Amino acid sequence: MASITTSVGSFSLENPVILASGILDETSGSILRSLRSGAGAVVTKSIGISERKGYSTPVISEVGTGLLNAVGLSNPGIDNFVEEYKSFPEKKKTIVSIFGGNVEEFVTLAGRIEEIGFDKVELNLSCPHVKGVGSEVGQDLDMVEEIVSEIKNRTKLQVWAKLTPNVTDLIALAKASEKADAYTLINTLRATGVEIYSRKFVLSNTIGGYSGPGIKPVALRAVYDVYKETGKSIVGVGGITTWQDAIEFFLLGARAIQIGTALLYEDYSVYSKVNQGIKKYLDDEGFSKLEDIIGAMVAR
Amino acid sequence: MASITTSVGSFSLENPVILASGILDETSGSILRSLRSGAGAVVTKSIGISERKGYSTPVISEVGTGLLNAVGLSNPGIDNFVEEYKSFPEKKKTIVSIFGGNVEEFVTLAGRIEEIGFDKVELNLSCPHVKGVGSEVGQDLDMVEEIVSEIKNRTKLQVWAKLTPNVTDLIALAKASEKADAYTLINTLRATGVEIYSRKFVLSNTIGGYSGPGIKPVALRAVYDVYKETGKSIVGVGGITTWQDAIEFFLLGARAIQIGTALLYEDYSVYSKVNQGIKKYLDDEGFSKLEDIIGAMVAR
Amino acid sequence: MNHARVIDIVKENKDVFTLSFDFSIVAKPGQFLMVWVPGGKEIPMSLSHITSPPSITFRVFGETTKFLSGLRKGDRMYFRGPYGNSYPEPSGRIAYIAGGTGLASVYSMLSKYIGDVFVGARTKDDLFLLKKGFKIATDDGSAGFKGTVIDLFVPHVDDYDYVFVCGPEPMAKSLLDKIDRKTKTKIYFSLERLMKCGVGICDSCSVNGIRICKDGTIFSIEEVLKMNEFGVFKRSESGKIEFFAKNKR
Amino acid sequence: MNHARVIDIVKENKDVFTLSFDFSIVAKPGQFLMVWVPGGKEIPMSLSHITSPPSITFRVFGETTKFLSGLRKGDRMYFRGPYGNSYPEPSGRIAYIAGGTGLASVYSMLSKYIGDVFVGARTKDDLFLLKKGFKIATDDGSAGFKGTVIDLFVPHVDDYDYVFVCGPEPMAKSLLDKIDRKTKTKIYFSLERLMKCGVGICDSCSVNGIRICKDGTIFSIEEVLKMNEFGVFKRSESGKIEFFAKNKR
Ligand SMILES: Cc1cc2nc3c(=O)[nH]c(=O)nc-3n(C[C@H](O)[C@H](O)[C@H](O)COP(=O)(O)OP(=O)(O)OC[C@H]3O[C@@H](n4cnc5c(N)ncnc54)[C@H](O)[C@@H]3O)c2cc1C
Ligand SMILES: Cc1cc2nc3c(=O)[nH]c(=O)nc-3n(C[C@H](O)[C@H](O)[C@H](O)COP(=O)(O)OP(=O)(O)OC[C@H]3O[C@@H](n4cnc5c(N)ncnc54)[C@H](O)[C@@H]3O)c2cc1C
Ligand SMILES: Cc1cc2nc3c(=O)[nH]c(=O)nc-3n(C[C@H](O)[C@H](O)[C@H](O)COP(=O)(O)O)c2cc1C
Ligand SMILES: Cc1cc2nc3c(=O)[nH]c(=O)nc-3n(C[C@H](O)[C@H](O)[C@H](O)COP(=O)(O)O)c2cc1C
Ligand code: FES
Ligand code: FES
Repeated sequence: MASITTSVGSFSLENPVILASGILDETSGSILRSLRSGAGAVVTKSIGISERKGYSTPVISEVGTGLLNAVGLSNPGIDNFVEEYKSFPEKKKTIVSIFGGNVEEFVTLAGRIEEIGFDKVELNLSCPHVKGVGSEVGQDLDMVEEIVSEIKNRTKLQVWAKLTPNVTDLIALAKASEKADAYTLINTLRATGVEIYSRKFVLSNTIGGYSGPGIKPVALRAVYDVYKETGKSIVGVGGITTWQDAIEFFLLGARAIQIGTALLYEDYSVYSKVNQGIKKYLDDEGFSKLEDIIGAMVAR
Repeated sequence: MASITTSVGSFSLENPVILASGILDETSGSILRSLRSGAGAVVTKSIGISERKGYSTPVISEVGTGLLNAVGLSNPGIDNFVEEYKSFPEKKKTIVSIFGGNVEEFVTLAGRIEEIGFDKVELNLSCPHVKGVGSEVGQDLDMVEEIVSEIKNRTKLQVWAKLTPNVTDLIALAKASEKADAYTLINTLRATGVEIYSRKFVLSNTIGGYSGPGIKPVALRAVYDVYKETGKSIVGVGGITTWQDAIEFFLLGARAIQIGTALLYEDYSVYSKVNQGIKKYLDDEGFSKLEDIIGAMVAR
Repeated sequence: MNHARVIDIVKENKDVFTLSFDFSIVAKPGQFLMVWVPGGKEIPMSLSHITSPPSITFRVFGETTKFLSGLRKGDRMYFRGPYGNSYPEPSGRIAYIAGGTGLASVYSMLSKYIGDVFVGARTKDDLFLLKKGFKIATDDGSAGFKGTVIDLFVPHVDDYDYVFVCGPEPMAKSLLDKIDRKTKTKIYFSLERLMKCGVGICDSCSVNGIRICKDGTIFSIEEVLKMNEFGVFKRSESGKIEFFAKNKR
Repeated sequence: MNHARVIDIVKENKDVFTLSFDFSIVAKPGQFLMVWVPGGKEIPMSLSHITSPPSITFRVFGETTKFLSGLRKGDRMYFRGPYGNSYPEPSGRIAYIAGGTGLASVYSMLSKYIGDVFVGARTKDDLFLLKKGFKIATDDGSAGFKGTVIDLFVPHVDDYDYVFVCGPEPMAKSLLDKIDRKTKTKIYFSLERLMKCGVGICDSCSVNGIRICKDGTIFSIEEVLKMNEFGVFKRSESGKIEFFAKNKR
């Protein structure tokens, strides 16, 4: 059978299927469950400096082509996170997602998680529905550059920069964060939804992030654009539900993929289904390892 | 029965369902067929200064959540267009879509179509897959502003500015084109698609525009954002397939809607289906006219 | 998002209401809805009847349940679901143990599977949906047994083949603590936690990696015993751990 | 996008090939595929057999058909479809009139509905898929009747109840011009135009607002007669009007 190990920066993974930030990764118990169910790694829900309740319900709404969400970066704050995760057994397979409103917050958060033994961080530069953080920070090229460099300078963490697709010039953003060890592409698209009989928005926050199958064509394009331009390690995310979807991302340059909304459709079996499918594809198509198809469609 | 007449700028429509640019509107025969099938108006395929063959096939590819296309602005050029349309009988119900690489081209095209008796133009500032025109022009705030003002100054045409959603700041773009009589929101999302057994792109041009149900949440958000900020006439487009979809756009401020990809799913019956549904909704919900629900969900 | 018309709303006691609505729902006993108040919140709510017309039974607790209590015949009511698994099919002698609005959930079983119903409430005035033969416990003794419904029930556990429990987590925990764990009686719990999504993706309801909304809400006693967080701490809306009063470590 | 494996590829004459492939297709006679050469173009191609295994029969014309002619057993072949309507079910005496590769399209009818086949080609060497009894016309007279297949057929029109025609637009136009329009014979045409999408949305194949790909490809003579653009002009890839040589206004 073909090998499906991969690497992202200096991180080696047994398999390329990673749980995306924000879906079933708030509690340590659920993170362990994903790893036991076959995820190659897990990204935590994004953690900030202080506790946030997030938006009131409804925080999600299913649409025919995916999911709208505005959870609102609910998180217990870094102190409580450290308390819950300081003796967490699977730190090497866990990438901690952090968000902040400025360089200092990002650096503080990164320092705190390094202290308790994590070695990888994903920078949420892209949540599209919370004021003052996420994509609002993630659109500011200077700030993005400084956040990434400062964390690289001041910690030994592997840094994944998760970029927003809601921009005119994704390449400029990728270049601003080029000191990162990898790019995670993409976060959700800014979107909204309407209920026509009550004439109200389906999310309490009005605006939310759109994920699931409907965003895959945009995510593929983002991975292609950035891989073609930079050749760097990319973690592909956005609408991946089946192993076929995963293969598409690998062919365009992703070295690993993340799965979020598909948990809604496939539940915890999604990891093994996708991994089995990838193996079978590689075998059937005569490839001995995943590496052989990564970026295969992109002339660089 | 509730009235479904509407107006966009000074243009009065018998019904609010318009054929979007680029779908079954290259030939005059097909435009007439849409009008006879119940479209309130029709936008032509985008016309440029010179003849363009467009990209070679494949120019479309169906995905589960919509359609990818890179037709490549194939068009016979303005001279041939004028030849075919100079004695076209339905000029008042036809909005001519034009694209160009600079202010002068836009102004020339606008002048030519005004000369032969059209009175409305839609500016394609947003096609995402052709170099030097479409969204490449449409992202340049100064150029957008100049194109719109020059056409307004030099012609009597009603101008609809069709904006690209593939930008960081749609509001800035809307403000740059505020001299337009209406905004058309949105054009397709930049996207791509992969065939995993041949390991080739599904479009000959690699990058294409994504339309259909999968882009509706993004289109709704764009309409909401721009309507809330500007209060201007908006023509909503993006993923509208059913009358329910249309109602969502009206509630967020669209005064009319355009339908493109839905022709693939519903064929020419889409106009009457959507119009009937809108009427029934208005009746059932106790509204006497479409106007009553336009923008009803947006506090301004 | 589904919507239905309210058929009837009945005031069961000072603050508990049963709202029936016009919708041909396909639900199993023990399932719940996410009920939405347009412009307001969305909350989890058990179906108290799953036969036509379906209904929910709720205590006015905060703004959302208050709003629901004000709905009138013909008004629209919005929900998604039903969600969650369901009570397993019982046989032999059956007992239902309900604390507070937990009665709503087990009520969906009663029309199909007759059994003894043990109901607990703070006072007589908090009781609702009572039927002849229900065994009652109140904290203040204003009706029935004085004490908790668990204390009332525990001595009788071996009289039953199947027991279904729904009520606040501390009540369920107290049953776990007081019961002889070697009993042959099959005991199932319908659990409640803060639920934001209801469909198993937000993690707000998870206990030891088990999602109450999707893996549950109904679990066997063996499953619950494996959850070492159960009855010990819950999560606030931020995901922060909050210990139950008596179990603070 | 579907893909199949090539079962066999047969050279029918100097430049015509029949490619059969392994796919359980559900198609009606007269339907076509959009055949894709990965990395290259996608072209419309009639199914010459719709029974298992399905096949296409094509003349090497440009780069795409050239590529297809080079496929070998076991190679992958990509397509979408089948698309288009189909020939109506005939009864009585049937004639098929095929010009050039138009024979591929009517061939899908032959196994089910026996009839007289009139085939036209430039020369003897351009003929393919011939069977005993086919009535042949060649422009140069190198085989059969010297002249067009239309001239060969027209005198016999009243001998038939159903006639199915597939070939280049000028050929079909010539039939329209030469036939007695009062004939009781039911005549159907399978039309060909430049096709970019094949599914009825790009407008590149439209004639008087009728899409050959989706409203057709098969039309009755009455429908064709209503198309006043038919046989007069076609559209280039840009959408520009290009008059057929003889009909320039
Ligand atoms: C699976 C399930 C079934 C339920 N069934 C019933 C029922 O049949 N009848 C009934 O009266 N109550 C039931 N509840 C409890 C009910 O959801 C809460 O009482 C309700 O959310 C209170 O909302 P409120 O807006 O009136 O109060 P507020 O105080 O305004 O708001 C409470 C907020 O916190 C959350 N919340 C508060 N309490 C709970 C809780 N116990 N569980 C989950 N979320 C909570 C809600 O999401 C809500 O947003 C059930 C809870 C769950 C989890
Ligand atoms: C419905 C339909 C069914 C057809 N069935 C057959 C068949 O069974 N056998 C066969 O040999 N030929 C058939 N043709 C014609 C065939 O599609 C062209 O011969 C083929 O496209 C030539 O492609 P090429 O790349 O080899 O030539 P090139 O010259 O490289 O390219 C021709 C290009 O123009 C277009 N094109 C050229 N000619 C035609 C045409 N006549 N119709 C539509 N598009 C064209 C194609 O889209 C292609 O992109 C059919 C055409 C249509 C519309
Ligand atoms: C409910 C939900 C919550 C999310 N929360 C976060 C988050 O906290 N941080 C983050 O970086 N991305 C978050 N995301 C985005 C996902 O990580 C992912 O980028 C996006 O959903 C696209 O992937 P998918 O289509 O596989 O879901 C969230 C997505 C969803 C659906
Ligand atoms: C095949 C195709 C061709 C298109 N061509 C044009 C065009 O020439 N000019 C333009 O402004 N928009 C063009 N569009 C975009 C549509 O007008 C519309 O904005 C978009 O498809 C979203 O609407 P829909 O989801 O209803 O299709 C095209 C879309 C498709 C699918
Ligand atoms: S409520 Fe979201 S996972 Fe259970
Ligand atoms: S080929 Fe596109 S409409 Fe016929």
